[in-house]
Formats: sequence, C-alpha cells, structure tokens
Amino acid sequence: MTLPLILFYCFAAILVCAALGVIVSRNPVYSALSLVLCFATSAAIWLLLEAEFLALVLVLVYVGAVMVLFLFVVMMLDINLEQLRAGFTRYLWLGVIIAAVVVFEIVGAVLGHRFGAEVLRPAIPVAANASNTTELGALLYSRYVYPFEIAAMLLLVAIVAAIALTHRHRQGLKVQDITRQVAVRASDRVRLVKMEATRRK
Amino acid sequence: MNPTLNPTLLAAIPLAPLAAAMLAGLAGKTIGRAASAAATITAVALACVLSCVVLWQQTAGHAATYNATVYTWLVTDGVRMQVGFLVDHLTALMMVVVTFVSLCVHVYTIGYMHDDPGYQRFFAYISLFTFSMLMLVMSNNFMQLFFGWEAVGVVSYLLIGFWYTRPSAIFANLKAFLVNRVGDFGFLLGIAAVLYYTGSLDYQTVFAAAPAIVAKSVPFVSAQPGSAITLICVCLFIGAMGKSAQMPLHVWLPDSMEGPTPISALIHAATMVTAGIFMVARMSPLFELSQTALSLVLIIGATTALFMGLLGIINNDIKRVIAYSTLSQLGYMTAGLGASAYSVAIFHLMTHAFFKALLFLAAGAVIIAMHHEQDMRKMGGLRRRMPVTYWTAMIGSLALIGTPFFSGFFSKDALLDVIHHSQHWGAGYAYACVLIGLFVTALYTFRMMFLTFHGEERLDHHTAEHFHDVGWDMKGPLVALAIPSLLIGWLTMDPLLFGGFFNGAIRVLPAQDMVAEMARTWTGATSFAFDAFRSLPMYIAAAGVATAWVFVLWRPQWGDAVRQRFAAVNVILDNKFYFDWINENILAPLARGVGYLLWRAGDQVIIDTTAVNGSAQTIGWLAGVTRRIQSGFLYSYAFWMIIGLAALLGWFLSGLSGL
Amino acid sequence: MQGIGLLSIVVWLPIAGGIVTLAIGDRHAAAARWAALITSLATLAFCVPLYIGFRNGTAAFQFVERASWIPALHAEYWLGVDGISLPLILLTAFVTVPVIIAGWSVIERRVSQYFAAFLIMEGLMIGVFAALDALLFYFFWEAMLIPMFVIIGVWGGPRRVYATLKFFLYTFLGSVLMLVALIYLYEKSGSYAIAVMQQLPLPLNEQRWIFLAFLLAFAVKVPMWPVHTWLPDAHVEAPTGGSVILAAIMLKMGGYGLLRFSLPITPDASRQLDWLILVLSLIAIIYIAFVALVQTDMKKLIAYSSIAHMGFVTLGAFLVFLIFSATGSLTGAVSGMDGAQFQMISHGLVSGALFLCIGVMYDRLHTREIGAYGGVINVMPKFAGFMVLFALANSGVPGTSGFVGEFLVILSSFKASFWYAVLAATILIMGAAYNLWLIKRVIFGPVANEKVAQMQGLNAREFLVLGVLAVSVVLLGVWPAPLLNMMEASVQHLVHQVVISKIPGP
Amino acid sequence: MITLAHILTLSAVLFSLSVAGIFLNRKNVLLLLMCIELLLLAANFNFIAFSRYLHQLDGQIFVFFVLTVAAAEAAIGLAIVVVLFRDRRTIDVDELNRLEG
Amino acid sequence: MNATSTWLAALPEIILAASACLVLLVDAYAGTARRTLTPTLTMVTLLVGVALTSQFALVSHRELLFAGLYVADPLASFLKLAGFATMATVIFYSQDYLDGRGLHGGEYYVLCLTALLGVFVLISANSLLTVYLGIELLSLSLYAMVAFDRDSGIAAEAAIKYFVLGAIASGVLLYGMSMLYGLTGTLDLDVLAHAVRHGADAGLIIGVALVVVAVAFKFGAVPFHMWVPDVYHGAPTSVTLYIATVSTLGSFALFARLLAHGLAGLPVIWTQMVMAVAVLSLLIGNIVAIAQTNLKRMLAYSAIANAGFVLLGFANGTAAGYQAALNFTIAYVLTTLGAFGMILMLARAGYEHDEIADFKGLATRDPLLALLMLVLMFSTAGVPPFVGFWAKLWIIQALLGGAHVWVATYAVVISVVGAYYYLRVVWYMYFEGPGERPRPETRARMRFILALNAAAVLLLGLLPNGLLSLCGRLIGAG
Repeated sequence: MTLPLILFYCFAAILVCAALGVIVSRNPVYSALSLVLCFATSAAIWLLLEAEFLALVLVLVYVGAVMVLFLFVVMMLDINLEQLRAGFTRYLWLGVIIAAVVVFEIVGAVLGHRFGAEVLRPAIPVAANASNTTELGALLYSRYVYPFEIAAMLLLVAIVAAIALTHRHRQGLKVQDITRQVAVRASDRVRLVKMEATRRK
Repeated sequence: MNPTLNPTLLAAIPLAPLAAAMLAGLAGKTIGRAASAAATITAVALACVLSCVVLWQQTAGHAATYNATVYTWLVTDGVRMQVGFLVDHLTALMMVVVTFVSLCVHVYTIGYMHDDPGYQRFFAYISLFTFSMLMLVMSNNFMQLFFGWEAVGVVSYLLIGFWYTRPSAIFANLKAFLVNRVGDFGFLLGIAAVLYYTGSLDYQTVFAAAPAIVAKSVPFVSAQPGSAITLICVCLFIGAMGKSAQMPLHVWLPDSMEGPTPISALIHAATMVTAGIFMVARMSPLFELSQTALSLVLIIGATTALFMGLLGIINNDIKRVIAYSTLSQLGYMTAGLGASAYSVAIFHLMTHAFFKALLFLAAGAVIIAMHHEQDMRKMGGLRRRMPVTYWTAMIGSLALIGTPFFSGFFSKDALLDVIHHSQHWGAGYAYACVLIGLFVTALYTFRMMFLTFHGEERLDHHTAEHFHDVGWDMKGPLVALAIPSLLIGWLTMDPLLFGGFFNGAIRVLPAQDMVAEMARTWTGATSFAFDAFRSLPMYIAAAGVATAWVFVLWRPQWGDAVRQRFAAVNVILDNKFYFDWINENILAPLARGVGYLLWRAGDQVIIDTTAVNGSAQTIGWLAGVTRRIQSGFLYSYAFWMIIGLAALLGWFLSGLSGL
Repeated sequence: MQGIGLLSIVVWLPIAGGIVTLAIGDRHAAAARWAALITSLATLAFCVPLYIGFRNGTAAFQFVERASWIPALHAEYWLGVDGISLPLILLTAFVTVPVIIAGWSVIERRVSQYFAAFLIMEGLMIGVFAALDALLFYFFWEAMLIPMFVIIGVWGGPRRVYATLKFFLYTFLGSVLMLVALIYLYEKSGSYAIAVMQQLPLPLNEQRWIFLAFLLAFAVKVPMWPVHTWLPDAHVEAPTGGSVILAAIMLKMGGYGLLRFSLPITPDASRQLDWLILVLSLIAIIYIAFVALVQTDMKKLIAYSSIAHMGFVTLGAFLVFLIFSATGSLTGAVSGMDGAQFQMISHGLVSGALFLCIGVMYDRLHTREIGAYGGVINVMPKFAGFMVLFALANSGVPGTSGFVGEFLVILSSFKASFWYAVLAATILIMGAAYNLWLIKRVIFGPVANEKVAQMQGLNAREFLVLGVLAVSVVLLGVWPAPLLNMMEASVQHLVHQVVISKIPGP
Repeated sequence: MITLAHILTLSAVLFSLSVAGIFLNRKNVLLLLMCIELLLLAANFNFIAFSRYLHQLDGQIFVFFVLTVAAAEAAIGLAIVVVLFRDRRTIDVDELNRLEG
Repeated sequence: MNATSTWLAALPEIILAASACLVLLVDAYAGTARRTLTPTLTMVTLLVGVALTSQFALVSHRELLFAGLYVADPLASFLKLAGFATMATVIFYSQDYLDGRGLHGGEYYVLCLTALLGVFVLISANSLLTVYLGIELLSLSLYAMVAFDRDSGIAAEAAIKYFVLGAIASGVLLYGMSMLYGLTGTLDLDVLAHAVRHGADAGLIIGVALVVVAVAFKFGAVPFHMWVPDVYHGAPTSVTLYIATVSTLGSFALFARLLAHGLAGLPVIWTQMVMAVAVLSLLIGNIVAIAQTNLKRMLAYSAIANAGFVLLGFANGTAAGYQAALNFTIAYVLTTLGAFGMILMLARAGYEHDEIADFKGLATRDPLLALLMLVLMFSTAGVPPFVGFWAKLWIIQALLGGAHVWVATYAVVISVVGAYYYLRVVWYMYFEGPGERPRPETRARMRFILALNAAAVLLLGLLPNGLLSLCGRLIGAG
C-alpha cells in the first residue's frame, strides 16, 4: 500500500463521514459545515489525482463563496430547528435501502468483470514541470471557447435571476393589492368548521 | 291452335282495382264519397267481367294456359324475381270467385258503411285488397305469391283495425298480423327451401324439378332422403295454416270480426283465408311427393274442422258464430287437401266463398238493422221483419250444413268421400272428425238461424222502435250471392271434379288420387244428391238441425241443464280451448319477460353498467388512485425518480450478467 | 386530374356550405337555414349526374379522381365509386335534405352551428364512401365524429353528455384499432391504396389480427351485439336530425367497411371467423328484437330495431363462405350480399323516416314515452298514415323497401344453413311485433289524453319531408331493380374476390 | 496505487448518500440544495478520475464548467428559497404540498 | 471553412445573446416606458433573428464549428427558426397576461431570451459539454421564470420543486456523462457515436441509463414526470406556455443530439429504456389527466402523455421514428401554443381562467373562441382533420415499421382514454350553459393570431404533406 493510497483511504473516510454528516445533522449550519469538510477533503483527493487547478478552484469557489452564501441564507431565514429532523427516522430504512441498491448496482458494475474500463491505460504521473493550470487554460481558451461563452451567459442568468427574484423595492408599505383581493377565494378566508350539534341535557 | 290470353287484359284485372284504390285512398277527400265508391266499384266490376271472360276463354274457348312474365322486379345472382301471371283453370276460377265476391261486397258496402266517416278509405282498402288477392292467385312464381300473401295480410290488418278507436279492434288487428306472421315465417322458409333445392322461384321450373328433390335431405336437420321435400311442404303449409287459420294459428280469425262486416265476408270468409287452400292446391306437385306433409295437412285440417265447429255452438255473437263456422269449413278444405283431393278442396272453397259471404252479408244486414247489435240473444223472430235477409240466409245455412242440392252439399259430401277413402296416415281420425263435424255444423248453424230469425222477439224497446230493414243496395248482393249458393255446386261439380278441369294445374299421384276413385262410381251430380239420402252424413246433419231446434226453440231451458251437467266441457269451450289464454298469458308475457331480461340484465347490467360504464369507472377510479402518487411532497417525487433510476439500472445490469 | 371532379364537388361542397353557414352566424338564423338548404339541394343536384353517368355492369371504379396528397406517406387523394359505394353516397345526399328541412323551425338555439354541423358531416360521410385511399377513408371516418359529437351534445336531450361521450369514445376506440391495422397493411404493402391492400398476400395469422381490428371498428359502427349499447343512448339523446343521420348513414359506414375492407383485405380470416359474425348477427337479430319489444321510449325502440336490421346486413355479407363451402358454388352468395347492401339503403330511408316521425310527435308533446301517446290518428290522420307505412316498411312488408333486403338475405341464408334461415326469419315475427305494437299504442286507439287531443296536424314542411321519404320507400319496394343493377357487378366482383385465398404460397 | 475502481466506488457512495439525503430530508429545502452539491461532487470525482486515467484534460475542463454551473445553480436555488420563505414563512418540505394530485 | 461562415452559422445564438444584453440594458434605462418597450423590443429582436437566420444562417448540409463542439445542419436551422417563431408567439400571447399581473419586468424577457439560447445550444450541441451547458442555461432560466410571480404562493413552490428535481436530474446526467466519457474517452458526440459500438459494458449501461433518466426528466416522462403537473399548474400561465412549447423544442433537440445521434451505437439499450418510460408515460399521463379539474394541470398530464408519444417515436430507434417524433413535437407545440394562448387570453387580472369549469358555456358566450378551442382539443386528441392526427399516425406507423405492433396498439387504445379529457373541455364549452359567466372581452389582434394558430392546426391537418416531408428531409439530412 502506497502513501497516496493510504491518504486516499483517509480522505475518503472523512469524506463519507462528512457526507453522512450533511444528511443526518439536525442543524442546517452543521450540515453546511459538514459540506465544507466534504469539499475540502475532495479537494485533497483531487490533488492526489493531479487535478491541482480544480482542487484549488473547488476550495476557492465552493468553500470560499458558495458555502458562505449557503450559510448566509441559513442564517437569514428564521428556521425552526426543533422540527427539522422529525420524520427522518421513520423513512430511514427506505433511504438506506435505496442508497444500498444504488451503491450495489454501481459498485457492482464497477468491480464486475464487464465494466468496460479495461481498455484504459494505468495512470502515469505527469511530468513534474507540467502545469495543470496552463494546460487547462490553453484548452479553455481555444478548443472550449464556445462553452466558455455559454458559461458566461449562464452566470449572467444567475445574476439576473437572483436579482429579479430577491430584489424588493420597498418593504413594509401597506398597499392595497387589488389583484390579490380579487383573486381571493372563499376557502382562503372562511374556514367551515363542522361541529357536533350541542345537545342540552 | 288454341287462342291465347291477352296479357294486357290480364294485367288490367289486378291493376284496375289498384288504380281505383289509389284514387280513392290518396284523393278520396277531393273526389268525394260517391266518386270514390263509383270508381272502385267500376274497377272491380271491370275486373270481375274480365275474369269471367278469361274463365270463359279458357273453358269454352280452350285458351292455353298463360304463363309469362310482365315485370322484372329484380335480378340477383342470376335469379330473376319477377311479376308474372300463370293463368290456368285454377287461377281463372279463383279470379272469378274473388272478383265476384269482391264486387258484391263493394256494392253492399255502399249501404253498410253509409254513415261511416271512413267511407272512401274503406273503399280504397277493399279495392287494394282485391288487387293483392288477384296478384296472389295470378302469380306464376313464389316471390309474387309471397308478395300478395303479405299484401293481403297488411290490408287485412288495416281493415280489422278500420275502427281504430276501438281498443278491441286494434288489439285484434295486431293479433291477426302477428299470427299471420308466424305463418309467413314458415312460408318464407319454405320459399327459401324451394329456391335452395331448385334454384328457381318460378312455378313451372320448380314443379319440373320437384321429383328430383325427393331424394335430397336437409343438412343439419335430417339426413333422411325425402326430408327436403317434406321440409318444403311443411314450411309452406305453416304459411297456409297462418293465412287459412288452421289450429293452432287460428286464434286471429274470430277476433278479426272486429272489422266491419263486409270485410268479414270478403276477407275472412270468402277470399283471403282461402289463400292457404289455394296455395296448397297450387303446390300440389310438391305436396304430392311428401306423405308426411299430407298427413300433417289432413290431421290439422280435420282437427280444425271439428274443434272450431264446437266453439261455434256456444257463442252468442252472430258474426263470431259464422267466423267459427268459417274456421271449421277451412278445416274441411284443408283436410281435403291432405287427402290429396285438391280439386275437391277448391270446389268447396268456391261454394263456401259464396254461401259464407252470403251468410256474413246477411249477418251484416241484421247487424245494421239492429243498430250494430251482434248478440243473438237480443234478436229473435226477425224473419218477419227482414224476409229477404232471412230467406237468403236460410239458403246459405242450408248450403253450409250440406243439404242435398245446395251448393255446399256437393262439395262437402265429396270431401267426406275422399277423406273416407284416403290412404294417408291419420285418415281414419280425420274421417271421424269431419263426420262429427257435420253434426256440429248443423247444430251451430241452425242454433244461429233459430236464435236470430225464429222464436219470439227479444229486441229491447229502443231497437224494436227504430228497427228498419236494410235497403236493396244491401239486399241485392244477398240475392246475387244466394243464387250461386244454391246452384253452383250442382252446376259445376261434374266439370270441376271429373271433367279434367284442373288438369295441368293440379297434379295428383295416381296412387293417391281419391277423386279418380270417386269418378269410377260417378253417375252425375243429381244422382249424387239423391244418393245422399241413403248415406249417413245427411242424417247426421239432420240430427244437428233437430238438436238445434230442441235446444233453441222447443226446450230452451235444456240448454242450461246441459251446460251445468257438462260444466267442465263448457269451461273448455268457453275458453276456446285456452289458445288465447296461452297466447296472452304465457307466450306474450314470456316474450316481454325475455325482452326485459335481455334488456335489463343483458344490455343494461352486463354490457352497459359492468362492461362499458364499469371500465370507464375503473379508469376513473384508477385516475383517482394514481393521482395520489402525485402527493405534492418533494421527497416522494425524488423517491419515484430514484426508484425509476434504480429499476432501469437493475433491469439492464441484470440483463447483462445473463450475457 | 383534370379540374375538379364530381365526387370532389359532392364531398367538399357541403363542407364549404357548412363553413359559410357557420360564418353567417346565429344572428342571421334565416339566412343560415337557407344557405344550408341550398347547399344540401345543390349537393343532391350534383348527385344526379353521378347517378346518370354511372355505368352498371362493371365492377371498376368510376368517376375516379386521383391526385397527390401526402407523398410522404404514399397516400393519395383518390376518390371513386362503384356499385357498393354509390348508392350510399346517393342516400347520404338524399337524406340530408329532409334532415335540414326537419330542423327548419324546430331548432331555435345556435341555428347556424346546427346546420353547419350537418352539412360538414354530410361532406365527410360522402368522403368516407368515396375514398379509395385507406388513409383518406380514415381521415373522413374519424373527422365525422366531431360534428356528430357536437350535434348530440348541444342539441340533445337531458343525458346528452353521457350519450355523446359514450358515442364518441366507443366509436373512437373501435376505429383506432382499425387505424393500426391499416398502417400495418401500409407497412407491408407500401401503399395506402385500398386496391393495393386488397391484392396484398397475407399469412393467415396476420389476417386474423387485421380482421379483428377491422371488425371492432366496423362492429361498433354497425353496431353489432355486444358493442351496440352506445346506439340507443345516442339516439335517445340526439336531436331528431342527429338520430336520422345516425341511423340512416352512420351505421351504414360499418357495413360499408365490412364490404370494402374486412372481406376483400382479409378473405381467409373472414372465412375462418365468419361464424363469429354470423353468430353475432343472429344474436343481434333475435336478442335485440326482444329488447326492442319492451322499450317504452319510441326512439329507443327504433334504435334497437336498427340494430336488429343491421344484423341482417352483417349476416348477408358474411354468408358467402358458408354458402361456398356448403354448396361448392357462389350461387346465392351474391344475393345475400345484394340483400345486405339493399338493406343498408332501405334501412337508411325507413329508420330515418321513423325518427323523423318520432321527431314530429316530439315537437308537439315533448316526450317520447309511448305511454304518453295514444290515438294520434284521430288528430293527425295524415301523419298516422305515414307512420303506419314506415312501421310496416320497418317490419319488412312487401311493396316497401324493407322487404327486399330481408327477403334476399333470408333466401340466401337458407343456402348456408337451414337453422340460420330459421333464426333470421324470426325477424318476420319479432319485427312485426315491436313495430305494430308501437303503432297500436301510439297511433291507434281513442285519443289518450288532453295533450294528444291538442296535437296539430302535419304542416306543409313535415308533410313534404315524410311524403318524399314515403314515396322513395315504396318506390324502392316495387322497383328495386335499378338499385340492384347498380350494385350487381361490384357485388359479383366482391364475392368472387373473397373466396380466393390471399395466403402466400410456401 | 489509487485505481479507477477506488474513485468510482467512492463517487458511487457519495452519489447514493446524496440521493438518500434528498429522500430522507423532509424538513429543510436548504439541505436539499446541499445534497445536490454533493451529487455534483460525485459526478466531478468521476470526471477527474477518468480524465486522469485517460490521460487527457477534457474531463477536467468539464469539471471546471460543472463548478461554474453549480455556483450559478446555487445562486438561483437560494434565490428561490428566499422567495419561497418570504411567501410562506417556511421552507419546510412537508408543507410544500399546495400543488398536488 | 472560413472564419466568416463560422460566425454566420452561429448567428442565431449570437443574435440571442446580443439581444438579451440589449434588452437588459434598454430595460434598465427605459423607465416607465418599459411596459411596452421591452416586450416590443424582444419581439423585434426575435423577428430580426428569424430574418437574419433565414437569410444568412441556413445550412444545406452538416457543418461542424467551434472545434466540433457545435453542429450546424438543416435540422438545427429549422428548429432554431421554429424556436424564434414559437417564442415570438409566446411573448405575443403572454403580454396582456403579464401586464395584468405586474410581471412586465425586463428581466422576464431577458430570461426568456436566455432560455431560448439554452434551447439553441442544445439544438446545435455536438459535445456532452455543450449538451450539459445548454440544459443548464435553459433550466436555470426556467427556474427563475417559474418563480417570477413572487406574489403567487404556488409559483415559488413550483419553482423549488422544479429546481430540486431538475438539479437531481442534471446531477444524474452528469454522472451518466462521466461514465460515457470515461469509457469512451471522448466528449464529442460524433466520436462517441462510433466509440460506443464496442458493445454494452456495465459502465456504458450505467452511463446510458443515467443519461436516459435525465432526458426522460426533461421530457417529463414517467416516473420522472413529477415536476410537470406542479410546475405547469403553479407557474404563471405565460411561463407554462413557454415550458410547454419552447422548452419542448429543446427536449426534442436534446434527445436528437444526445441519444439518437450520440448514442446511436448503443440503440438496443436506450431504446428499450425509452420505450419503457414512454409506455408508462402514456398510461399515467392519460389516466391521471382524467381526474383533473384544472386545465393547466390537465394539460400538464396531457404533456406527459404526449411526451410518451414522442419518446415512442424515438424509442423506435429508426429514422422514421425520429421523423415522427419531430413531426409530433412540431404539431404538439403548435397546438399547445393555441391552448395556452386561449387561457392567457381569457385570463383577467386576479382570475386565471385555468379551471376547466371556467370554460362552461363558452360556445354561447363567444362562438369563435369555442370553435378554436374545439379545434385545438380535437387536434390534441388526435382526431382528423387536424394536425395532431398525423402526428400520432406517424408515430404509430413508425412503431409498426419497427415491428412494435403491441406497443402501437397499446398507444392508440390509451389515447382513446386520453380523448376523454379533451372532450370534456369541448363538453364544458358546448354542452353546458354559461351560467353567470360574462362574455369574454378580448383583443382583436389576439383573436386574430389565435385564429391563425388554429387555422394552421387545421390546414396542416388537411394538407399535412409539407410538414411531413419537411421532417423527412430534416432527419434524413441529419
């Protein structure tokens, strides 16, 4: 067993545990932090796989930005923590079965004799002076320029959408909203309660 | 070379009444009552005269049998269905009978229906009937025969229900049509069988091919050779049973008396009901080949002759008595057919047409005079008030019971003779029936005569006050019919039965030819009449008359005593052997019950509710259940997606391991 | 193709007229009525040269129009008539006119839509009969459901929604399977031309499936027992005109389909499964007759009687194989099929007329319950005359058109089997029973009640409509030869075609 | 030596865990979003692993774009959650069933 | 291939990207004029797009651009033109509706444009990467659009459901793509199509299965359909219309590029999978639709059922099947445009007019509209003489050509069940009384365009050859 493999096992164990933590933790903040751990260990494994640039991007973009955004929203929204895990255990068995089935199917296929990856050559370490970032950059701005442009549009969409959805003009104004008044249905306003007729004895 | 008949002239015979009928029926309101009557009477008179000319040409002029097509109705599959005329002696005789009786009835109608608002309609109907009947008898093929057969049935339907506001009338006409349809059912099958076995519907061709059928059998029914011809004959005879009201299909005829009396005379006595007799006689080349069918005919006929006569004894409605008498006499004719004595049956048909029409018209006169009272118990002693009617009716009655020298005697005695000598299976039974029938005939006939015309008057005050004898427009036809009723038997027996009159029209196997048997001892009509005084039948009839006299005139109270003594018999007779009861309480409810069952259970419950609406409801229910999968919860949506994914993976990966 | 052919005119003229009528709108009801009448009369007028120019004695298609339509699917706009389809086209054009007239004053709601629906339907129905391309046929066949759906649903009775949905879905279900069969045939033959499909050799098991698919479509339309229950409901709820078209024309499409598709395309399967059709037909004749007997709603009664009469059509059409195997020749088979064809035309006229009669009464009393009537003859003598005539025609009395078909089919069925003939001939009794019992209860008798006493006599329009139908019923009864001559060659051809096996040799 | 199977197994486990998480979590929409991030991470593992064993960088390029998209997706997802919360005052998955049937 | 032509073939995408930016800018500075200016501008850019595309960007044969990541072929040109036209119609139909709900922000139109750009990317995708990015661009825009009506309680719910499920689907897609990539070593669909001919290994099966799941999700096929009813129902009707039409074009392109082309080497696997989900879709879609009372929701289930039909065409795995699927998609889009257009036109501020009962008595209130709706409903039900009939016919024909007789039979029988709920709309319009419902007030231009829409449905039904042979040419060429 080589060092990379040992490292891999360590990180993988942490990764799985952190992923479990994401799922099972009662508090969304803990979940988010577990997810951060997931990303961090993933980045480590990616480094083992010689994808240095992506590993860094993962940490920078995800841990640095996306997860912060998550935490921000978690904090912003006033969530009742008491109820968060209710109903979790009731369906646990089903979730476990599903997960087991999926794992069994994929892993079974991966480890089976007809996975299809036999043609792949074993990994050879890249030359020490080769820069992963340079190579990626060269590819990105030549061959993959078209996707790059699309990605730009995607980010534009994200910006526009996020603003359009969350931007509010002025809060707290008591304005009569005729649309909603007209749209209202009887069932929204009046609840018919069926009660036992009271009987005088 | 024998002269031939003129086709135009022949065509004119049925078409003249048709044209008149259409005129009176469609334009009756426009042209008025008198014109309608005049038109139809003229047309029928024309037909009558022309028929006589045809008969004369054939007998005296020895014109050849006319057999030709005048109109091709349709051609299918090489089978030509045509309208054509076969005019031989049999046809000519029938034409004369039909047109003559019809003419009398037309004339009689002027008076009888004088006050009726449906005057023109009535004339249109009876002219239409004359047309249909002529088409029937003049036909040279089965298709046209069936055509006429049904057409007379329809007109009969319309006429029985002429007074459509009477519930009894519209009940009777429905019944008549339905019972006739049962007969037609058989008849049509018979025609189909004829077509199947001979490939043609033309009489000549069929008769020529008939001997070949004898060897054939009917697949799916009976493998015996000869069954084919029997099947044909039995089926055709079922048709005759319906039309000629043989038991058990007789039930419609008494009820048909709901129609106006001229109709009863014309259709339900003289002509239409004898269509069955005519048809069997026409089909003699076929019937001769099937002993089984002939035995059936004989037995059915004899049974009808006796048992329907019995019903005449206890009935008090003057028209119904005559109706039962008609049934009985039709039974005689049928029995004669069964005995292979087709010519005798036709002979009786002819004499019967005259005297029975006479009796009906006489009864009609009485009814009119009595202001539409038909119950004989309320009559009596009318001979003084309406002598002409009385005497003509007396002639008719004497003819009916077979008094020597009256027309009915010759035909009936000849029938008795041939049935007596017949070798067919069941002939003994038949002979017994018709002998007893003689007594019964005499009894009910003279019971009717005595009740109506003799004894004391039992008219109620009002009727007696307003009683008025009928006019000569009605008496004329009575007299006109009385003459042939009296004479025609004596005049025509010799040529008709023994003169080879029906040669070519009626074919009898020599072994079965009872008329030929008679011919060997035949010495002439007059001596035949005198011979009657030395034979049993005449005294049986006389006993019948005497019995009637005893019970009606001499000791009326005995009647009640006998009725009480034989209460059981009386009940059976009162209920007319329960035929109506069975039809109305068993068959009709059964049909309706089956209908309800099939409708409610079959159509509504099984097909509609269960299968059709059931599947719709199942789908609706399924929709209601399935939509609950769409629970609204994200995790369940995700769950289904994952399940789907896992299933797809599992399906194909497991398939792979099998590779 | 040189110009627009006659057939195209009779197909598209009513449709165009219908669109015009629709465009006129309900606000100009009178104009819409006249537009509809003129269109239907013009269509009928264009049928005259069709009739005159038709050459009897050949089974070939005439007035053929052939144009490219959907090259992508090898489907053509291909019209033509032979002796089987022309009578039905004439019937359609003929019956539509009285239907338009009958709705003249009765329909007061959404007038233009009503007449437009009928005109469009007329064109589509004629299209069904004239199409020689299976896809074109199906196109018309299905499209026709839409106007009928609307007619029953909008102008129908209280349970109209149920009835019209049942009608639509029932027939739709039947026809989609036919569509599958047609496409399957296309895949095998490479063409949607009916003639090509008729020539296509097919193994027996394929034929069997195709036959069953066809059967479902046509059996529903005919309708055959046990897929008939949509018909009484549809009839009861439909307005008078709808009932007339339904009974007079639409049911004939099923019969036509059997003759045009089932028999020639799958002759061997037809031969093998003819017992199925025969048994179902006989059940229809007897079972349905009993059911008709006990109906209390006049329209239902006539609807059931239609099913029984259409049983004769299917019976007559499928006797050919039994006759062939029983007698070894085709003699008799032609008359059976002739009878079936004639029965279709005759039933079209007679049942249409009866529905019109019921409509006349319904307009006055607003009920179709038999029990509500009685003694109508006292107040409406002319009407009673017509009604009795049509009832007699419906019970197959000679001298009316109703006789011919039944007569021929019964004669022919004897050749197949004595027992079939016996069972078929029961129509004589049962037909008379339910028809005349109806007459007895409704027409005859004393005036039943105050409402009947106040019924108005026929007006001129009604008299005209019923009179024309009465004349044609009688005319066809006494002079059927022209119609039969028209059919003869095509039927002969068909009969000889169906006994030739299409199973490909080894 | 880290083999392909190691990585693929790891990613399969991650994949399953995220799937199970989505199914099991019934209270908080935000957790769903996190599970989705996990899901994408699993896919990314595959790409990177394959990229390495194929000796080409296309897989890594793909991962680069996935990261971009995932960020955009997170932004929009969170925006929707905010809208939802403003509207309903809850992001409880169990209460998001106004649309059903 | 010179540089100019490279740019020209991608003209539609360029126009869209540019116009999205333009609309965004103009909207930001337009002030109160934005209400009319922005939609008009959007319409104009779309029409310019149509004009320029048809003028300059039509290709007669297959061309590869951008290092093979982008494919231009006649099918793509046609779909892009259709996309422009469809979206223009959608915008036209939606205008009043959006106005009535205060949703006339310029962002909406920007998102519409970017979503269309996503569709175009899909249409021209020739690499797993572009496929993925196209889907995401489309989906992200749609998520935002669904949630756009912030005041409607159900829109946000629909959006979050759509989002979460969509994200799962794209995760699954990615996972599948990674497998395909790993086992074939390429992202290029052309290469992939040949590479996968090695045979069906477990890894490929996983990859294909996951990709199929994602595609099925996009189509809304059972059991990946759960988002469809909720989103159709919850989203503003204009967005529903957008999803039902423009996005459907995208789904078609996705399938055509990714599975039909890219995985052409493994047809057996995915055709069977697709067949299975198609069969289920027909069943569930048609049956559950019966139980619906909301028209939008009913049309959602109808969309599921129709997706089943399209997938049946694809599942056939033959050119005939793809042609049929394309034809069906076009017919479906055309008809659906009209159906939702009708709802949009009849909707008022505060009144969605999306319950089926809202249509009661429309035939007396407004005969023309009822007639148009009747045409649309019967077309969707697959009754001639409307375009929907030919669509179904061709699918069935393709199935029979592929010897799937039983599936074909099943499909037609289940579509009879489906006919019921379309008929119910007609029933409510024609057979029910209007009650208190007023005669709808509608704009003449809306009526006109809607009438044109229905007329197209009829005309393409009467003379279907043009569309059919066009589909044949497009797929044959591709």
